[in-house]
This record gives sequence, structure tokens and C-alpha cells, in this order.
Amino acid sequence: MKLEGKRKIWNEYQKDIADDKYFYVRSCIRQAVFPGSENTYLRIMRDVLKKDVHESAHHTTCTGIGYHTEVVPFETIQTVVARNFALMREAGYENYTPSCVTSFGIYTEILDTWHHFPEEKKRTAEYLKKATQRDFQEPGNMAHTSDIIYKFRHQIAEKAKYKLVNRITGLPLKVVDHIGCHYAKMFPEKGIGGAEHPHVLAGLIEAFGGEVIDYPERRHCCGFGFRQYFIKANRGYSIAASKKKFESMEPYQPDLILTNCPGCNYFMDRWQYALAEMEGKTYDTQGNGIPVLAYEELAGLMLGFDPWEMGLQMHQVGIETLMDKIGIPYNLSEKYKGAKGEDLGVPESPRNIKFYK
Amino acid sequence: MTKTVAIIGGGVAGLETAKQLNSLGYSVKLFEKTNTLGGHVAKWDRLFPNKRHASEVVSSLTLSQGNTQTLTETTVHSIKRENQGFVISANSSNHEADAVVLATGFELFPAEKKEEYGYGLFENVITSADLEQMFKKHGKPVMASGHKPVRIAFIHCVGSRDEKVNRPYCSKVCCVTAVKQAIEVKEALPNSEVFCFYMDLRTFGPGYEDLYKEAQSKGVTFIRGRLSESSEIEGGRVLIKAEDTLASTPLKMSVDIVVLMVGMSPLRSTNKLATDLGLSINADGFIAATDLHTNPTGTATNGVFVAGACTGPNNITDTVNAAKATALDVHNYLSR
Amino acid sequence: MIDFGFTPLVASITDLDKANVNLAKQLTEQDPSFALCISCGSCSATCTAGQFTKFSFRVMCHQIRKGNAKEAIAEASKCMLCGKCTLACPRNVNTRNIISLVRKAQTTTP
Amino acid sequence: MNYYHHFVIPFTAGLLFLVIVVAAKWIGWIKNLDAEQKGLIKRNIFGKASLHATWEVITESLLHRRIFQKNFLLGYMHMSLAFGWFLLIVMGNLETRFFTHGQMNPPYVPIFFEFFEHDLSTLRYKEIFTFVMDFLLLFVLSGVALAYMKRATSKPLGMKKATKHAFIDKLALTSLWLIFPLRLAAESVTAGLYDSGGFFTRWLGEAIVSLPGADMLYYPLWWAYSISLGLFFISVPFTRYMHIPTETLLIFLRKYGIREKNEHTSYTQVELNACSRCGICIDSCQLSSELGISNSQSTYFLKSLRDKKTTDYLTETCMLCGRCDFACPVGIENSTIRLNQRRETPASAINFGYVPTIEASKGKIAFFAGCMGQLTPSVTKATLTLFNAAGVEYTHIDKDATICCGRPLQVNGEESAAKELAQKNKQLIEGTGAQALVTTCPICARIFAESYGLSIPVYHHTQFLYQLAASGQLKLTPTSNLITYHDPCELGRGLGIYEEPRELLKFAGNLVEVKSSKTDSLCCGGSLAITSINQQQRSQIAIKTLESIGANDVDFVATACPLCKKTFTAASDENAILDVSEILVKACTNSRQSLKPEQKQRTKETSTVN
Repeated sequence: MKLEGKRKIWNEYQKDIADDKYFYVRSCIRQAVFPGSENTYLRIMRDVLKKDVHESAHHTTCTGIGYHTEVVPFETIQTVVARNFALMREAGYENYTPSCVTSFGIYTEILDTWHHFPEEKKRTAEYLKKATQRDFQEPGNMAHTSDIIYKFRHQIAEKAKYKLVNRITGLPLKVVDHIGCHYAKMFPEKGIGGAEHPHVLAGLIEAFGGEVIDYPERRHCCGFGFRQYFIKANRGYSIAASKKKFESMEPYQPDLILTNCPGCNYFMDRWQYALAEMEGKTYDTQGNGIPVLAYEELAGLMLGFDPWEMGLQMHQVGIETLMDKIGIPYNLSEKYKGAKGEDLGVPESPRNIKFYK
Repeated sequence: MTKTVAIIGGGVAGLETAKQLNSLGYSVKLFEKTNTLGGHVAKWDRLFPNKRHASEVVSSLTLSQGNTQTLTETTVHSIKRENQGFVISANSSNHEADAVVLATGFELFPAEKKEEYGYGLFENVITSADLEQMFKKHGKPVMASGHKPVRIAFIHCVGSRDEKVNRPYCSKVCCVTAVKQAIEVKEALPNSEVFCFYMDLRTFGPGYEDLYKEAQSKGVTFIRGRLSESSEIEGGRVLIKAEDTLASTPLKMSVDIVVLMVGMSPLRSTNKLATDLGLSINADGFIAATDLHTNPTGTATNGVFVAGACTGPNNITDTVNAAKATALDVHNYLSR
Repeated sequence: MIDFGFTPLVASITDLDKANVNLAKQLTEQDPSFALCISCGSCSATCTAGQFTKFSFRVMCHQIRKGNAKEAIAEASKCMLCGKCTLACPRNVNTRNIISLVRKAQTTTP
Repeated sequence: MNYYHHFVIPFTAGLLFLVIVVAAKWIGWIKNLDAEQKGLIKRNIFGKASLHATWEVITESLLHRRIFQKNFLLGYMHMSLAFGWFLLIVMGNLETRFFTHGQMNPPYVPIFFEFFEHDLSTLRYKEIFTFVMDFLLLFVLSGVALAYMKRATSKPLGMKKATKHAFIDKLALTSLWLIFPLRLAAESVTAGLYDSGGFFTRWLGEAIVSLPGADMLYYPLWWAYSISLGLFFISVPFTRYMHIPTETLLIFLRKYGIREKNEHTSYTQVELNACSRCGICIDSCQLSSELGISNSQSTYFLKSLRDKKTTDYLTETCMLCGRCDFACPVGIENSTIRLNQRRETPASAINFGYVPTIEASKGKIAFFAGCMGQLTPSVTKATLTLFNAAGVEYTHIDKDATICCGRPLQVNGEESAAKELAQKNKQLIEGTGAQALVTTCPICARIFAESYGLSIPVYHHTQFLYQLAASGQLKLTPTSNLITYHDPCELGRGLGIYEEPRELLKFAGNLVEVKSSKTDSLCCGGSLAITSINQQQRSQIAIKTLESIGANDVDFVATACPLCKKTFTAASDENAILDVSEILVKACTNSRQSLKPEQKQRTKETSTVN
């Protein structure tokens, strides 16, 4: 790979990201599946970077899941989105930062629609007014939370306790990135580095001293197309997509899969378990699987946050191997204890993939 | 004393060579075995890629001949080297020349050799040349019964790229000719359905690909598959079979007229003239030039030159270019 | 192994890195004309068996080249060996011989 | 008189061994014949067949008539060896009998008689006997001399390629070649020493014994002679010389009506052992003469089968054109044996379950163009034009869809697959209620006639058209065209149809007869029975075949097989290759008037034209 070529592309796809005063919007899936990870983001932003991140208790889902499964009509989703925009302005913010890539895609798509079809925006304003008596304005700046972490990656890396380097060999760890489809595939100019060679996660890996691995199926979907996964009959298709990615990255023996989309984080993690149980195969050499982390989880880990406080025990593929390689201490006996030290119960052990307890 | 050049063949290549040598001041004798000049082009109605009338090209070539001595209905039997020149015996009289240009061209592939296509057997199986005649006479294709055809199929590569009839080479011009004729059929009979059965569409020249697009936009259907067999059915219509290779299924259809895109074949009779002069014949049966790249007009025999399609399938543009090059080579040879 | 009620779909993509093209290599060695097909479809269009079934000599050869030997071998069993394709082929591919060789591969490949 | 000397042991032991082994083999073969074949023997053994067989043994095994027909010198070589030796044995026995006044002697006595008796003064007709015995010995030796020459160069004996033999064969050959020179030497030395012998042995003997120490050769020569005989006899069952006793059995069995079936039988063993490996089949084979494939011919194939070491290559590398069957001096059914060997190993899982049942309209004559017919529409058109001209009521049963007749599968050994197709076609044919089946394809005609078991007669179109022409239903006016005719293998050697196409062509023009015709005609190279040769090789064969029928000296080359027509057309740009029917159309005087109604009729598929 010619790095100069990549850099050229990265330079062509840069976008403005606000410096401070963010309005934060949560992800349905991230909250449900990796609840510690959004908290980690807020800790990094507020405690480490000292930024103003506002979150409204009144904000809702973007209804993207419903929209993509054709349950929610376009008019409805536009109105829901407009309401969240209104909440932001009401709180005195204009920099909109969704945690979810699907949502990011939805917001981008709707803003683009309004740009090309102002009558849609007008109609949405009418609906919103009628339904909530609210007025809205488009965000002054919109960025995905992974963009924000990307923006401050060097600052975070400066403060980090650890690096993506093997403690024993001193060699950089090999990291593959997986970018959510809706991050830049629909609107390449809205993603850092574009759709073909996104830099949003690669930049983070580089900042932490890791080695970015390009593998052939880097661009392929993780398999979490809503229609594929939600309908059981289509799940074979969904898992085949992930499998294709794992097979493609396997020869490089990556130490970590880094994601920016909650759905991808979930699927790259869980399907490894499912494939191990179905076919008896893991894609590392040790029967552990390849650890999967979101950008904020990785940043937290590098900053020295406690893994269990960040909720990394919610990952099916054990993060322990990664922490061992880097030399991050952890206490296994604390893994399944609650915040107050209460016993949360240990999950049933899988048969074909290593489980740390 | 003015030197004399004998040119064998009064088609495009011969006429252009004659014209150039004439303007260079040579005495030119042009031998043509038929009674008309212009070769195959004279029998054509319109030309690709701009559908210009073929007669324009032929008359422009014949009208600019100056002092060329044109001998029509004169068949050359032999050419012999004598002293520094050549003796050409034609129609039982001898002619002397200082240099000889073979511009003997080609013959159309005899389509009846491809028996399974039914030419000469089924009344509505015609060749691309027959269709040009129809365009000339009627301005449109007509069935043998006189009826207006509704469905017409063009079959590419008849006598080209076919080892079963010993024509393994591509004739270069038939693809674009078929595309041109398909458009003309659609223009003459807008309600007709036109199909082209091709193996690979080779539209390499300027404006050819545009012609292909025009045919598509005019509704010509292109089917990637070679015709394998045909039979005559009711009303003299023809049932044809091919594989739709893009769909991987056999395909059959009945059509009113089948047009066979006959390729260019070497003219065996003139190949004898060439071999008698010590020229060699290439693997495809055409006259071999000295060097395919650096000397495409010269031959193994000093003073004997070649021009045009006697060296292999060619379109008019390339033939005219070759003829100009040949004239220059003849001039260099005679003024050495 | 656990049955979750679904299994990963097998990709329909042709993966020439993983494809087993041994039969194609073997056939090319045994009959060099195997390599000469230009997919014109003459053989399939004239095929006696092809009137009644999906059998296509051309497609069979193509499948072998892509490594789908098993399917191709199964297809070869439909050929009537009548020889029309040999007469129709513009590239002189020795079709009947290739069918015979494929059928033999069927009896010798485990 | 008690004749004995130790040196007779090698000969006697060898002879005893040979007799026992041959007898055992014969008994084994006959015992293993199937019931039908045994029945044929029982029915015919005491009839004229045995007499005919005896006569054939004399003309073929002794006189080698067929080899004479091929080449005089080759015939003479075989005849002098076989017939000369036979006469030597007969005369030797007579001589001994005469001398001992009818006494029964051990078998070695007549062989070594010159050793045992030097004074033949009491022998009646002594002069004649001694003369004849010397003469016969010289006769045999002349054959041996030719055999020596054949090893060196086989050309003068009319053979381009001689069989390549194995070591054991060469050993047997050497001992055979030594027998007669040693006999001559032993008898001559004896004659020289004892003033006995005939005109030649005495003369030679005297010349030899005049050399110093020649008398020392006396015993060694007789020993050597006996040993060479013994060695030869012992080697016979293991070598090609087994053909000598086996051919006799074969001739008898064949005269009783036994033939190859569609699988190997005990009779096949007799045929395999009757092959003398003379190699005449190599020269008759176009794979050898045109393509240089000279290691798969019947002689090699039969040997490999006899040794149970045959290979796919040997089984498959043959066009089954049948030329060698007719060239074989022993008359072995080479092609049938080869085909049966192909039947031993059919490809697995050929399945025609997908073939539907096809129906055709009814008609008096069922016309079948076959697969190839679809690629030669002019043949079909010409034949149907002639049918219309002659007012034949026909139904074209494979106009819309054809099922292959099965013959191409059959020649590749796929018997059961072929049967499956035959079943489908039989339904189609019988469903038309036709009184006869006519096909333009000899390949189809052959399997229709030989394997379908149809209740109606099967005609090749040349046979059927000949009937129409001969009866005047088809009116033909000869043109001035010169025509040469190529016999298709399946039609000629396969079905024995040689005359009808020729007679038809004579009705239509001037037929030029050529040397290689009928049973000796060459294959066009298109054979479906071989798959391993490529199109270029087929064309090479076709060009030679066209040459052999003088294609360049005529207006038209006629054939009667669509495959031959296609093969020739692909090979040659120069010649006009037409089916017999196409040539007939040119000469048919009632076809022109009927052109119009014919077109109408074609639209109806089946109908009558008057």
C-alpha cells in the first residue's frame, strides 16, 4: 500500500468539526448492548478533554431502525429528527454529535434531502409545529462521535497510559478497522478520509502507536443489515457477511478489530461467538477470537480506565488477550461484580471460544 | 522516358494507387477483370460509419484518374519478370511495365459453404452483399415472396473466425457493417424487429462505437451467440437456433430474413499470380507483405508491391492509406 | 456444535484463489483444444441433449475452469455424444473427447 | 527296428508338451462356449460345414490364399513355411512308412530318419523320395530366407510397418528360423559322410565333409536340430505361434456359424489366440498411415487383451472403421472385439431420464434425418424433394426435435445408455404406424437395423431411393457429370451396402470407380468411434481419402453420410462434396414440376403428393 496515495485521499476528504459545545445524542443499540461505552465517551470528553457536552433527557431515537425496515414513514422520521434538532437549539447548542452511525447516516440523508427539496423541510417544520409546537433549525455543525475522538486523537494519545504496542516484543499491535456502512458510503464527503479509505479509525490507531492493517474485505458490511438480522430466515446471510470479513482478515492475525458503529461492534463481536459455536472455528490462533472495541472503548483503555467500569465484560470475545499483550492490569474477580461490588452472576461458558471468568 | 506502372485490380486500392502514381508523373496501366471500376464498394449502397453513399467514394476515385490507362474486362493471366521490368499478359496481349502493384482485393466468403445456415437453399437467407443490393434497388429489404419482412436477423462472423470453413481470422469490417445495416433496416422499416447475433462486437474504428449505440437506441437487439443451425418453415421464413450465451440458454426464433455477414476471403486466382512472382501467402491465405510493421506494402520480389485487401481484410480508410503508401514506395523504387 | 436455526450462507462468488482448477489443468493437458473455447454458444445451440435439458457443453467447460468440477461432471452425464457440437465448433474444440475425459474423471476422481 | 538316440529327447518332449497344452486349451475354450454356440457346433459338426472348414484350413492355414492376394512374396513366404513344412512332415512319414513297411514308429523317427537310416536301397521309389524331401526342404528354406529379409526390410513384402515383437516372440522366432538351416546342415553332413541323401544334401554334404574336422559336427548338428525343434514347440503356447493350431480351430468354429457377440465369449479367446500378429492390420489402418499412430492397431490390441494387460489407450484409439477386419488374413472380428472391450468399462451415471417421449404424425414411410441431418439441411431437402417427386407418403419424424439414435454412445461402449435412447426412438418410430423407416444417416441406420429390433424394415435412403429409381417411380436422366463415390464406413463395411448408391449414381451421371473402394474404402476421418484425435488430424485423413477417390478429377464427390460430407467439407475448400440425394435431384426429371407442391406439402409435415 502506498501511504502517500492514501494521504492524498485523506486530505481530499476532511470536514469541519466543532471544537467544543456539543449536543450529544445516544445510540439505541450502544446503550442496550455496550452501555458502558457511551459513558466512557462522556468521561473522555468531559473529564479528560474538558469539553462541554450537553445531553437532553428528552431526546429520542432517530427511528432509523424503523425507517430502514419500512415501519416508519419518511415524514415521521423527518419530524422526529427535526424535534431532536429543536431540543438542541432550545438547549443553546448547535453542534450535533450522534453516537450512532445509523443515526449519523439518517441525519446526513435528511439534511441532504432538505437541501435539495426545501419543500420537504417546510412540510417537516409544519408537522413538528403541529405535533409539538416546536420550531427547529438545522445544526451548525454535525459530526459523528468517532469524528470527535478523531479530532482530539493526539491530545488523548498524549494523556494515554498505554500504547497499542506489544509489551514483550515492542512491536506495534496489528489493528483492523471496520467503519459502519452509513458513516461514509452514502455521503463520502461527510466521512473523514471518504468511503474507500476512511481515516477516522485509522488515524486513531496510528495515534496510539498501532499498525493499521488493510485487508481485502475492509469495506464489506458486518452483516447487520436490519432486514437481514431481524428476520431469522435471513440470518444465514447476515452471519455470512461477517464470516467473509473474518476469513479475509484472518491471514493478517490482527490483535484487535476497531469499530465506530454500535451495530458493527456488536456483530463483529457476537458473530465470532456464533461461528465458533456453529462451526468450531475462531479466527485467531489461540481459540480466543479477535477482540472487538469501539473507538471510545479503545481510547478509554489507553487512558487507563478500568475495563470493567467501562463495561468491557459485555464483550463476548474476551478483551483479556489484548490487555495482556499491552500490559494493562485487570482483576478477573471483579469482572462480574457490579459498581457496588455486588455479584452480577457469571454467564454460561461458550464451548468453542475462550471465556475468561 | 516515363516509367510505366501496372496496377492489377480496379477497386479502391487500385484506383487510389493509380491516382497517386499518376500525379507523380508515371504512366499508369490499370487492369480490371470486370467491366466496372470500384470493386466491391461499387456494389455497396451506403458506407459505415456515416452512411454516405458508396457511389460518391467510387466516383471521386474514378474521376481523379487523370491519364491512367484503364483496361476493364481485362484479366491478367500471368506476370513475368523480364530484364529490369515485367511483362503482363492479359486477354492474350502483352504489356510492359517497370513496376507492378497487386491491388487484387478479396472475394466475399461463399456463404453456401456454411451449409447449416441455408444460403442457396432457403430463399430468405441472404448475405450482407445481397442486402446492399436490395437497399440499392428498393431502399429496404424485401422477402423472396415480395412481402415486407417484420423480423430480420443479422448473423455475424459467417466465414470469419471459423476453422470449420478454414477462415480462422476476423474480417474486421462485418461487425460494424451489420450494425450499419441493422440501423438502415430500422430506418426503412421502423416497425421491424432487428436482431444481431454476434460472438464479440469489434467496433474499433472512429465512429463505430457511436453507430453501435445508435443501433441500440433504435431498438436493435444484440444477442451474444453464434448461429448453429437453421431450417425453413412456413412461408419461407427461417427458424434459427443459437445460444443466448449471456443467459446460458439455447434460443430459437423464427425470422423473415436472415442476413449472413459474409467475411473477406483471399482470392485464390490472384494468389497464383502472386506465388508465380515469388511472393508468399500468409497463414490466412492472403498475400504476405515483407514486414508487417515496417514494410506493409513491399514484397519479397523487387518491383512488386501490394495494396489493400489482398493482404488481408481492410476497410476503405485503411485501404486508401495503404494505397498512398504503396504509391510512395513505387516512386522511391522507380527513382532509385 | 450448536444449531441456532440458521447457518452462514455459502458464498456464490467464484473465488479463483480457492477454486480447485485441477480438472481444467488436466483436461488442457489431455486435450489442448479445451483451452480454445470462445463461448460463442454454437455447441449449446445445436446440442441434441440441450433441447430437453439445461446441459451446455460450453457452460460445463466454463464451470470446470472456475473450479466447479463436481457440477460439471454431473452435467456431463447428460451428453448423448452425438457429435453435432464437434461439427459446429468454429474453434475446433474436440468436444466429444472432452466429454469422454470428463466422464472418465468422474470414475477416477474419488 | 528300434530307432532311438538320446538327442531325440528335446524334440519329443517339446512335441508332447505342445500337444498336451494345445489340447487342454482347445478343450477349455470349447467347454466355455455358451449354450447357443455349443448348439451350433452340435448341429453342424457332422455336416458340410466341417468339409468347408477343412478346405479353408488347406487354403488359408497352409496355402495362405488371402495373404497371396495382398502380396505375392508375403504369400509365398507364408505358404512355403506352412505348406512346405506340412509336406515335409507328410512325405517324411510316408517315406518312413514305406521303408519300415507300414510299421508304427515313434513320432521322432520320420523327423530324424536321415540319421537313423543311411542305406535306403530297399526303399521303393527311393529316388523320388530323396529328391522330393530335398526339394521340399529347399522350398521351406526359401521361405525362411524371405522371413530373414522381412526382418531387415518389410517393404518388398508389401508391408510398410511390421509388428514390433516381445522378447519371447523373438526367442521363438529364432528357434523357428534355426530349425530348417540346422536340418539342412545335419542332413547334409550325414549325407556327405554316408553317401546318402538327395540331390542337394548329398552335394552340400560332400562339400562340407571335404573340410577338415567336419565329421565332428555330426552329432552336435542333430542335437541342435532336435533342440531347436523342441524349443520352438515349447515356446508355441506362450507366443504368437499359438495362432498356428488356434487358427484351425477358429476356422471350424466360424464355419459352424459362431461369431463374436456383444460381449466377450470363449470364442473371443479363440480369436485372440488365432492372431498371428502378422501386422497387416497396421498397414490397413489410417491412424498409422496418415497420423503416424502405429501402436494401437488390432495386432497390439489383441495381444494386450490376450495378455490381460489392455489399456484405455489401446481400447479407444481406433476409428472402428472396419478396414482391418477385411484386411485380416485370419478374418478376426477386430472391431467387434474392440467395441466389446469398450463395453466392459462404461462411464458411470449416464442418465437420460430427462428425455421426453416425442410423437410424430402418422405416415407410410417414417423419415429420420438424425442429429447430423440438422446440420446438413441440403441432404434432407434433397431427399424429401425426391420423395415428393416419386410420390412417397412420408412423415418426417425428427423435424422438430431429435433424440440421438444411440450409435455414437454405442461405439464408445455405452451400451445401456444407448439402449435408453433407443427405447425412446423406438416409441417414436412405432407410434407413426409407418411400414418402413428411412434415414439419410448410415450411423443411425446401423443401430436401427442391428440393435433396435424394429418390426418394420430399415432403409438407408440410398437403398430406398434405389428401389424408387429401379421401379421407375423416380425418373432420372443421367447428366454428363463425372462423379466419384466415397463409401461411408457404417454403410459399406458396417451394413454391407455398396451397390445401391453406385447404381443410383449411374442413373444420375458418370460414376468413376476407384481402387480403394467398397470393403477397402478409406474412412473419411470423421469417425465417432474415436475421440482422441483432433480436427486437424481428421482433416489430414480426409484429404488423403479424397485423394484416394480421385476427388480432383471429377465434378462431384458423392457420399451417403452427413458426417462424411461435413468432414470432407471442413477439410477441403476445393471439392464439391454432395450427398447421393443431392446429385439425384440434379438428374431428377420429375422433381422440377413437383417443386411447387412440395413447398406446400412441407408446411403440412406429412402428406401425399401425386
